[in-house]
Amino acid sequence: MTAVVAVADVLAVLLLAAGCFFVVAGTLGLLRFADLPTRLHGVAKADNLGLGFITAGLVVHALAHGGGIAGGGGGAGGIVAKLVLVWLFALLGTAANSHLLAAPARPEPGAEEKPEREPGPGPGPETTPEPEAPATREAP
Amino acid sequence: MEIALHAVATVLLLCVLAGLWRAARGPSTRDRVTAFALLGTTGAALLVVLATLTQTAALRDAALVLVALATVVVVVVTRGTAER
Amino acid sequence: MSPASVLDVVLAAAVLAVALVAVLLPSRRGAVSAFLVLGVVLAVLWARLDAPDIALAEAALGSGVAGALLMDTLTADPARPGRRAGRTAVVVGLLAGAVALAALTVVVRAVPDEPSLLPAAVAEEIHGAGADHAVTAVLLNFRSLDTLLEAAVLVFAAAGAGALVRTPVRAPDPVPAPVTALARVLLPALVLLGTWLLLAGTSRPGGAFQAGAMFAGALVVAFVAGARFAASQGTAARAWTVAGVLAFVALAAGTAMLGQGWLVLDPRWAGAAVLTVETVLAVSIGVGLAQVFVANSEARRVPS
Amino acid sequence: MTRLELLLALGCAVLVVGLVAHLLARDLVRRVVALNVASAGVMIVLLVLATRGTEPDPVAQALVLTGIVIMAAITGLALALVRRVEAPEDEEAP
Repeated sequence: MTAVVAVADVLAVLLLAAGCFFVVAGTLGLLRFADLPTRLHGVAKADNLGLGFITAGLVVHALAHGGGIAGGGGGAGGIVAKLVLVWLFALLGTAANSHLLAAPARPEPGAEEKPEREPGPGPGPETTPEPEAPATREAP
Repeated sequence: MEIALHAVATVLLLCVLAGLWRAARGPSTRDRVTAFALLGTTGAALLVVLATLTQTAALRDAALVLVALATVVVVVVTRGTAER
Repeated sequence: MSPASVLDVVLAAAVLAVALVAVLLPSRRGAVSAFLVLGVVLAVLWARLDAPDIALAEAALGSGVAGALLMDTLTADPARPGRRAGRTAVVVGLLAGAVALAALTVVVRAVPDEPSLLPAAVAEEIHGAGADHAVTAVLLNFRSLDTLLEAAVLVFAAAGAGALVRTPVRAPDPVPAPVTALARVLLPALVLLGTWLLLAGTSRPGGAFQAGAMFAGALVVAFVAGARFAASQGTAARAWTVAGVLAFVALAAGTAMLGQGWLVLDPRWAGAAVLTVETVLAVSIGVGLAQVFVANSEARRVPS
Repeated sequence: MTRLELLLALGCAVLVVGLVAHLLARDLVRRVVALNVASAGVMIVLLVLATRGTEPDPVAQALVLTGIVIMAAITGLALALVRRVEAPEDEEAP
């Protein structure tokens, strides 16, 4: 029994680490990409994948421990259901958000900042490939 | 395990702080809202991690609420400016 | 008290940094965006402070409803470029802030370190209070007068915002197809989530306020998607806005007539009374906040 | 430095930051934001004080909960006022 829990713990930590990696990648994409569509692309894909991995890690943890750090098994069903629900909501929301945000915009009334003014001293192409990897792996 | 969850929470918090940079910097409102959409997802991840860490089931509800209402905010912001 | 952990220190630094950015950014858009980030960070802080109720409310109201309200302001015409504060004002303001911070620190440090006696008192009285969850019991039984007045403030805000609308409701903006599709999913989901929070509130974190925020979110989505019922500022909406206060007053009058005193609930039917008032209050808060949003949104379309 | 002291100091700092910014800002929306920041500071202080015992203090938490709802409603009212102030002058005005 303890061996199973230990294996589950290792698996959960691995999944959480993968989740962290993808969330960090998404955040880097948000910070470093050159314009709005590419940023959206990084955020929508990498970040949701990250949330999915973190959710999966917590699901494994809940199945092994039953909710808490120290608790025994049992009572994990509700936790798993809600974690999955969080992820599904995030997927739904991101799909709609990305579409709405990426739709060609009329010039905003009185945008006080010019959209042409791009931040980021570094050139785009060097940073582009990194969050590209999660993006391509996301589609199963 | 507890240490791992703490570490994950700290990393996610740093990601939220990084998102602040984009939200503050812009340049367009859409960029800011993109940052907020990211923070909704990251914040939800943070809350579910904390829910497991502190064994508080209600924080998973909070994550659900955050994700759902972040979507509402985006819908509100983009209305009237998006072409069909 | 335990020493501060790494997560706590990072969290404290994050809250302070986001708060500073939110007030220091010169542009309106930046300030509002940073404030939304503050809502997310605060929800995490409340979670760390053993206050899941507040984390729920912050996620729902702080970054949800208030975020939608503030963000919606940005779609209005920009402000006329105002004058900046003069140098003297800034210096005086910073000095005053330093003095205030010093005074506050002295005052807060003088607060005794012992825990207050209130949690024990609540734990003693909670049987028969009508709700097993302590915060809900406080809100709807022990300190229900506060909640009554809070509902009254909401009515005041909704009426005030509604009174500022100058134009009748015009034909809505064209709604993009994805918004309609999203609303079809999001609306029932939000209502379901709100109902769950409402029912859960008697035994665990959740309750009328969080549920009300969910209902408000649902109404805002319906409004943005062009639903006629959500855009109404008619009699029904106003009636629902004041319903929370009315339910409370009716309960108070009832208990007074039964001879127990204002808002003193009998343990035999306290549970039913609390749940009834909570339900009305949740719908009332939802409609009231949505009314505030609709009023703001209509003000946006004042023709120039 | 204990967690209590750290977070109490944080609450005081956020409150003062919000108040000073509220007084100094000229832009009306930024003023509303600053007021919200100040209220967050008050909430931090209250909730940190609520964690002194083994059980969190439900009375303080209920107070903060009420405060959050009121802040949201009043923010909406304030923003409606801002829009009214900044709206183009209406014709029927004398």
